Amino acid sequence: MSLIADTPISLIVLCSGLALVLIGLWGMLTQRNMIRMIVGFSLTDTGVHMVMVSIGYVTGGTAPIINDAVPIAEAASRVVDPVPSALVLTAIVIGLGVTAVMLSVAIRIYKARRTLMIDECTESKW
Amino acid sequence: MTVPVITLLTILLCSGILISGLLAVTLNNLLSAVISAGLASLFASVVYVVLAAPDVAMTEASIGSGLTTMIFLYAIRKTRGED
Amino acid sequence: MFDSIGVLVGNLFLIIGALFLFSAGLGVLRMPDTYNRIQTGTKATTLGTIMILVGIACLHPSWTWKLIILVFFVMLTNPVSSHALARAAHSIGIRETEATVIDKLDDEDEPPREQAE
Amino acid sequence: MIKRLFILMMLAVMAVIFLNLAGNYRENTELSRLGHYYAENGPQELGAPNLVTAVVVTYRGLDTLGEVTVLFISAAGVGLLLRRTRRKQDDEDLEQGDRAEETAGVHKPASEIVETATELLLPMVILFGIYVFLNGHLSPGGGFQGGAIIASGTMFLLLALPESHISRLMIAVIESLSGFSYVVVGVLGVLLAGGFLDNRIIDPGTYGALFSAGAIPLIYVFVGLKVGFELSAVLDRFRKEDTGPL
Repeated sequence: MSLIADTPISLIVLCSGLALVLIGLWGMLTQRNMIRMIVGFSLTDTGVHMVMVSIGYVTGGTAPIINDAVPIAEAASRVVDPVPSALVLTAIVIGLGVTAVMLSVAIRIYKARRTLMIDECTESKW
Repeated sequence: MTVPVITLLTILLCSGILISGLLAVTLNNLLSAVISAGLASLFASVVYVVLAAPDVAMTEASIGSGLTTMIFLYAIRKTRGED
Repeated sequence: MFDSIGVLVGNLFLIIGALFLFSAGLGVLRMPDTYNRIQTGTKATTLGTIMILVGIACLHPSWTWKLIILVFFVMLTNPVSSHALARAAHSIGIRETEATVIDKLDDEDEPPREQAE
Repeated sequence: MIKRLFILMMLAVMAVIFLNLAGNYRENTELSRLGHYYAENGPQELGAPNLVTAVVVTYRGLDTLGEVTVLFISAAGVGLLLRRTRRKQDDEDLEQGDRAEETAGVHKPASEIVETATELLLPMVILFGIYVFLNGHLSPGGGFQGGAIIASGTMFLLLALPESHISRLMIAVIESLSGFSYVVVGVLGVLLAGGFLDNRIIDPGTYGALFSAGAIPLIYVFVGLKVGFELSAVLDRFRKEDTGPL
């Protein structure tokens, strides 16, 4: 019980983020359906974002917004790190763009080959 | 020794993320798998609020679980839901 | 004095709202078919969410206006989304339980049958 | 089978590495030096209470410009990939398939309740998106979130009223104009203030007011419009069965 109580919350999020990365990789590598592989990619994406956000957490920190609740003088000692937040913010939007491009490639292949199974698209192998 | 509420909440949310992630790679129905992936994203956005990153939480909630699921659904419709 | 009453009332509302949400979860597990599940998951959660928002308004009086807007949105979106869900479920042909007495949407879809009768 | 074994072994190796990483992890008790600098000097230098906004728009503004460019390229790529197939034979096959699908599937129009709710809610969703990117320097939110909310509004429109038409010309014009203005503001920063994308080209105003923090709200309006319309264009491309030529 005391083990759970002493575990910092960012460690829990870090571990489950890493586990989600593994789950997503497993999905990407074992599935043969292209859309399922892209689902695995999007899970890996979410896992990486969780890891990055958890690294930026500071014990007992508040959101990095300096207003009445957090005066300017105390800012540096009370807020969490804004840099990982800013990086993840852009990474999520990029992730959507990448997913959209991958899905449209999958649709394109389906239109040409009438299948989504990657095993049947053999001519693109070397 | 009492466990803080915030730790319990984090454990609950993280197990939700892991369970829906596992479902997303194991479910047979493609539609259910995509919805599960969106669910994992939604849980993750609540975790970001717990970790004091509200900006990221807003982005994840609207993009990760809304728009991504939506384009997956459109792609499934275009490929006639082939499994 | 007023503070403590506000805290008491707010917590009471929170507990009532949580009970409603719990009953919604129980109903989703126990109801026999899709349509009954949709209606449990909508009615009880709408009331439960509103109760919880009212409770928060009692605990933090300065947030009242934002919470009123939230209540408005919950009341507007929750029934509409459940309506759309139920219609979609009906149109892909999910059947009701045996105990169902009347299906107005089905009658609406097939006017010729009514005329024939 | 052997393939699966290899995958399992690879994942096991990764899991060991990850376990090592997680075992040595200690939660931060204070900010890193970079974060400390931003938290200490950000509010005075830029006048923006939201530090994430300050980092995204000004301190790391060049990254954001590149990110918006990547998003633009991906939207263009989606448009290129999902355009009409040129080969006649394929096309006819596809169209016949579509038509069969449409007649076979039950395609009911949206009910009156959904239509009315769309008319009521859609303006509010758009308004909320605009609110989010105008208040990006004061409260959580900003251009990307506001743009995503506007795109969610578009998604709502496409779901509730599938027959509605979105003008591609309007999307192209607004997107190009906002991208252009973003770069112009950045170049003005070089001419009038300290460097590219410096926000002090406009008077910072009072700390914490709506119109403060120099050019940050201006940049976020452009970013929000650009992201919102780009994502709407991506959704629109994905919706259409057979999109016309570019």
